[in-house]
Amino acid sequence: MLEFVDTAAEAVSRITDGATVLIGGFGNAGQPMELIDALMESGATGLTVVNNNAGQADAGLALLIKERRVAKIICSFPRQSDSWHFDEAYRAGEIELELVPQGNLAERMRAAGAGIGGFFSPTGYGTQLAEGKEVREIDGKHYVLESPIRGDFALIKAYAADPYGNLVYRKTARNFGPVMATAAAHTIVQVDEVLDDPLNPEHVVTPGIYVDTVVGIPTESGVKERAEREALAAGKPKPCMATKTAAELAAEK
Amino acid sequence: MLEFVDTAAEAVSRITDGATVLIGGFGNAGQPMELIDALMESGATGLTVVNNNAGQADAGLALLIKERRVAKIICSFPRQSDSWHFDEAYRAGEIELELVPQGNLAERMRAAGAGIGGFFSPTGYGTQLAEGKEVREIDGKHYVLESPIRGDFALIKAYAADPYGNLVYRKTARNFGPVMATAAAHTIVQVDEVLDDPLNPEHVVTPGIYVDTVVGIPTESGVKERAEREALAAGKPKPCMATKTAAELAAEK
Amino acid sequence: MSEMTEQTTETAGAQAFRSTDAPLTQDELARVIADDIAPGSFVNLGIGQPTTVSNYLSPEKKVTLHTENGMLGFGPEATGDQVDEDLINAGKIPVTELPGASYFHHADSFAMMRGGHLDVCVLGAYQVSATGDLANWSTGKPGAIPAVGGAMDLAIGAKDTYVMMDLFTKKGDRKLLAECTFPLTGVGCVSRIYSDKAVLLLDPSGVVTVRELHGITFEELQEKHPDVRFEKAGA
Amino acid sequence: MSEMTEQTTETAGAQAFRSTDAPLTQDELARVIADDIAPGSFVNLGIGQPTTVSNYLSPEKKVTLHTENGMLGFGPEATGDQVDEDLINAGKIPVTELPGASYFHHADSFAMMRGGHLDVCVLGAYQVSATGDLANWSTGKPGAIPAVGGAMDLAIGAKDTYVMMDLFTKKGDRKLLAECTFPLTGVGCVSRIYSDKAVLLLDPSGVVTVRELHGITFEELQEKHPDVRFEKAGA
Repeated sequence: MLEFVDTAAEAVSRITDGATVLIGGFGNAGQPMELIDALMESGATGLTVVNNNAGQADAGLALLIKERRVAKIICSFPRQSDSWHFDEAYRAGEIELELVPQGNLAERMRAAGAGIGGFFSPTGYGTQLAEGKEVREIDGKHYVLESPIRGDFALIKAYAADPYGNLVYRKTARNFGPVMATAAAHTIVQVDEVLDDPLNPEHVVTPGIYVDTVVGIPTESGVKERAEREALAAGKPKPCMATKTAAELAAEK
Repeated sequence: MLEFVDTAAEAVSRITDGATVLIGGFGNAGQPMELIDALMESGATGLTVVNNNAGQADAGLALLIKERRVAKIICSFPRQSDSWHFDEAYRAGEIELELVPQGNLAERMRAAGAGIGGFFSPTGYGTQLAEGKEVREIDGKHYVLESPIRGDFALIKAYAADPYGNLVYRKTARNFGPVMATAAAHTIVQVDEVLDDPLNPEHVVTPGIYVDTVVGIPTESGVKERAEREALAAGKPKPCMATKTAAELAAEK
Repeated sequence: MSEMTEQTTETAGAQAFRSTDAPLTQDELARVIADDIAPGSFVNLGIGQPTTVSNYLSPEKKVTLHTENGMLGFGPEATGDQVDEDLINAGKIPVTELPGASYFHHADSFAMMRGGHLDVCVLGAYQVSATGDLANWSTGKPGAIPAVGGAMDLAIGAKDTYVMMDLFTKKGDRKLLAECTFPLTGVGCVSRIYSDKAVLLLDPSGVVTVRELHGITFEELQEKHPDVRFEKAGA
Repeated sequence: MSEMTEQTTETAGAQAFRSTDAPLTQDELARVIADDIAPGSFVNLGIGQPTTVSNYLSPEKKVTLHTENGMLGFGPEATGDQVDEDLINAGKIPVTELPGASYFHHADSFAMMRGGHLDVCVLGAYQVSATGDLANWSTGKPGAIPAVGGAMDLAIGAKDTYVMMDLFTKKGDRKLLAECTFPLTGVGCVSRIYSDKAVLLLDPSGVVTVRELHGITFEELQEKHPDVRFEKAGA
């Protein structure tokens, strides 16, 4: 049953030890930072986390890893210049890593959400990451059999939710959110705006059927969105529009 | 290279004998009727057609079948009260039929567009339609291996195209269009509106990368869309909105 | 959504056995099914008789209807100015839009179904087996033109698949069998049969739990289905 | 889109052998690649050096850039008020939006790539084999933390995968080999190497067609790569 809650703490309160948690975001875009912080506060441990990365600097997922609350991480790119907490846990053998090419990561969650038992992906064929996996040649091309990744929970950030739980996202912050929402048994969403009116049915990106818990938490995304709407209302271009192409800018230099 | 053409005849002129043509639509919604008529006029024959149905009454796909221009049809529901041309061709052994459950049909085209070599679907397991196909038990559930369906061409109807070939659809006329656009080597689209300005990037359903040929052809969809916009501009609800639920209507009777 | 729904369904399923003297009318049957659908559920109602269930889903229950041609949240059949060729249900009948609706393409729509996101799907049937096999797409008649549509996807997609049918054909033939004789739509997919004469809970074991009987006694039911083992609910 | 692109690519590929005395600068190399990209192409430029190719894609060419984190049609790096945390490229750098852009989710974005819809992908490399194997995600150093990101998806996704690199490491080691010694990113996926010293067309046969040489002679190239068979383009 769809629920709207008031705090991030309430939103993550069902997450228990040992749960598999899909966490959205690519870089800061679409990262449900306040939900991750609440998960940290909740004390849940022994988690399996699915995220594109393995935490950065001293915040969010990195802190969960620092505190050894993540038993296993499934991700595409754990090693970053500021992934020191993961690096340390990994080198100490205190976190299990399943490294998955980014597109397979997305498609494996999509398969879970779509009821697909497995699929043949060309990505990773002939590489270390396909070792031990079933391979098959189909119409002269080589594929690796990949399995679904399901979550007990998904923590995602969308831009807005309507009263029916329908979601829209903002720019490249959309990234993993819509896929993770379909792949988890219980999807928890933080949004900048909780709307009073239904979204335009043509514009809904994640239908409410995939959404269980919604919490409104204003972030920088809302600030940028309002600036964009103001600009448009004033007949000006959106602030994020390029004024010139890279080639034009390079030519000027 | 994206091209905008003036007539349906031009739009379908590349389609040659023996081509596999994905044709959108579910019922009349999203059916690219004018493109199908142009394909009829073009004389192309020996076609493999992928469509949810196998033509209705004496129009569109039914006429292509009547004229024996379709060598094979891949569809989920050929038998309808007014599918007499298909019925006759089928009984005469003059058309090959590959019957595919509707969801597998959509997913097989999605696989083609997404570079997936094959996938395990639970749909159809243990039925006649899975006979001869590889089956597998995964985590206690039974699946059938399904293969991608690719098109040489897709003929679809969208509602509007912007100058970059980005498409939006209208209500349930969206159906197979977005999937077929990804699954064909060359996608031909008829739209009610060819826009001068770019679509809102958040609202694009089919990005222009999937679109090759666009032709503007006004249909009833445009009439309905304009009526809807007028209603909204006048502060009225969209004409298609329900005023009551089925239960409320039933209670009144 | 799963927890709440499953719990409520359990409760409904655990109702003790009851019986009445007369078979249910189609409307009464639709109401029984509607009453068993938990508030907030997402439901797909098959073409034909199952559609009538929507007449008994009170707005307060906030049940959302899915149509596999790409929509959640459709309303009753469209009339007059509401009719829009671009807004139809899976039966190709013009319908209306309710607040909170959303549109999506066919692959997303069937992914929603196949992925088990719908709580309930109500379908008609030619035959159902005691272990929940469903036959509703073909009578296997030689020479008939086959057509399956979304039947096989619907059968296996929802968390619960209910069959709505008469318990016997007009000729008096059984539709609940130890094994289906018509070509299957899905294996072990039906969890309940809602029929004019009986509400039956199915299980992979093949033991059929009888929740309700209407115009038929337990003994008559058993006698008509000698190869099926029945048990009264709550017994 | 395929016909036009492939044809133009063919033409570019069929250029007769040419050579100059000095190696190409990075900017010159970026320009060579940009010139080979057909008008109207959809292109993914890998993180780092490949990004500089965009500096030479003239607006008239209408090349659309794809970033795998879910966008087509992004513009140059954002500055000042343009910066928006929600609008970044795969390198996590804030970028801008160009008219005609579209956003989509990660599964759709990688489906676009894996499905072969992008015309060209330009990537960096540690090593490339004569048959087009690519090694660009790991040097296989023991104890290093592995990280692959979208590298393997990018390598096999586009119609053409170009590698942009120096022909030799700073230490003078070869990067074009008969077989890669570093862990592979993809098998037989690279169709061209654009390097400071040579533009090379690869083929499953393992025979490397030399289109351009800059600051190295054909004989020197052959001598440095005794286990690779080279042929001059158009010869």
